[in-house]
Amino acid sequence: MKVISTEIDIASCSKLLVNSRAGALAGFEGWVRNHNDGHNVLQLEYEVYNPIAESEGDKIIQEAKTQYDILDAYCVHRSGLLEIGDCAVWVGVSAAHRNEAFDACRYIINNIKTRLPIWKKEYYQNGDSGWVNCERCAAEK
Amino acid sequence: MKVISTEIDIASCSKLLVNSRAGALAGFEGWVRNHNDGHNVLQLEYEVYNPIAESEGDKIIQEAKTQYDILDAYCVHRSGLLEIGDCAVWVGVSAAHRNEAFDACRYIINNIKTRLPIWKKEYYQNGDSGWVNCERCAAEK
Amino acid sequence: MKKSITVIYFALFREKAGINQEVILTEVSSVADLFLELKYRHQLNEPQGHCKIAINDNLATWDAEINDGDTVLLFPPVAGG
Amino acid sequence: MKKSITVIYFALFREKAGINQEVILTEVSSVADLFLELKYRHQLNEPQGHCKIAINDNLATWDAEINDGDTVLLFPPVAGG
Repeated sequence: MKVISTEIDIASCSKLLVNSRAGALAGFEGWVRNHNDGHNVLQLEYEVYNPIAESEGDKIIQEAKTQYDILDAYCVHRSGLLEIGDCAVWVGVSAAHRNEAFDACRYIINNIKTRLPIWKKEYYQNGDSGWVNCERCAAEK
Repeated sequence: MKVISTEIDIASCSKLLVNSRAGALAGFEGWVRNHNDGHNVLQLEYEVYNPIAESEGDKIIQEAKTQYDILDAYCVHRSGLLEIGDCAVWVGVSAAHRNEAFDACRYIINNIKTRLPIWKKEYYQNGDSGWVNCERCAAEK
Repeated sequence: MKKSITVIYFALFREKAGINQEVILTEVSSVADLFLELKYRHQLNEPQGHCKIAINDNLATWDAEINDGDTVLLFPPVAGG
Repeated sequence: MKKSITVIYFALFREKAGINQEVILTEVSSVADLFLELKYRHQLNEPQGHCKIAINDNLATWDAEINDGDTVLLFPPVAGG
């Protein structure tokens, strides 16, 4: 698990999971949307407390490796100011077979969204801004 | 849906799905493994009947768009000779939310594996070769 | 009246039949019956349920009708992905 | 004896408290009681169940003990991804 303040290079991240025993890579990219709960979003700021975000992220990845028959997994999350369409988070999981890869990838992103000290401030078209609280995350899960 | 005989450029494929309303991209990459059913695999040959593979692939993508609340989906499959670690198939699905993206991505790859006129010939370390039949696919589903 | 059908074989079926394609004369009327005739002709033993047939580049159901001049594609068990 | 605790506020809590961090003297013994005290001090109204606390860079349970000299991180509801 890595928190970075620059663009996520998905091709390079994906290469970290290359393994000749792997038949499947399930990937997830979270993009900044132009709307949320009926508001028009212009940009987004992620505040991250890196030490715990990374240690808790590594713990989630370790849990996924214990619970699912996968080969490897990796996650990168952005911090700082992002524009619409930017990739905010990437999760990749390699496995011999695809079902395990999909299940583990979902487990990781679900837990990344609810357990890591990461806060999202949205800046709206009408000039307002607001911290997105976890209620929506809980409903989405 | 596209069948191609050259390397799949995943970053470019992924860009086709960029959409400012999209918050999630679920992706699947199928890689050539070095083993299958206890055999050591050296390389793999895909024979594809392109006209029906592409039309049936488009039909599967259309079904996914009808059944799941997604924005867009795309699939590329290789034909010809592939080496261990090569990407044989890529599926990408964009959606506002991640659950729909994951479900649709799984639907598409499951159906790509069982409905398209694509045949896989494995070349083994012991000099043998063999067509992989659909029994394993059915079990994997 | 006998129908003239072009049959194209793929993958395992092409190797077993020893040919890419052939033109046959047949009296069968359904895809399922044609499949049986071709299985017997080339000693193919893959069960029908694992195979597919296309007529003139469209996947066909087993009860579809065969017409004179059709091109039939014989697909052994698939393994995409 | 009063304990000296460094409290660091994040995101919404930092904005509501109007400060990044402060050192407080307190008599509470558990994380849950400290959270209550800080909520009252800065008029925070997010329910405990949606928040998290870390002690010295480790996520803590609500019944964990607070010791003199600890650094406590106060996390409002998270929204990663």
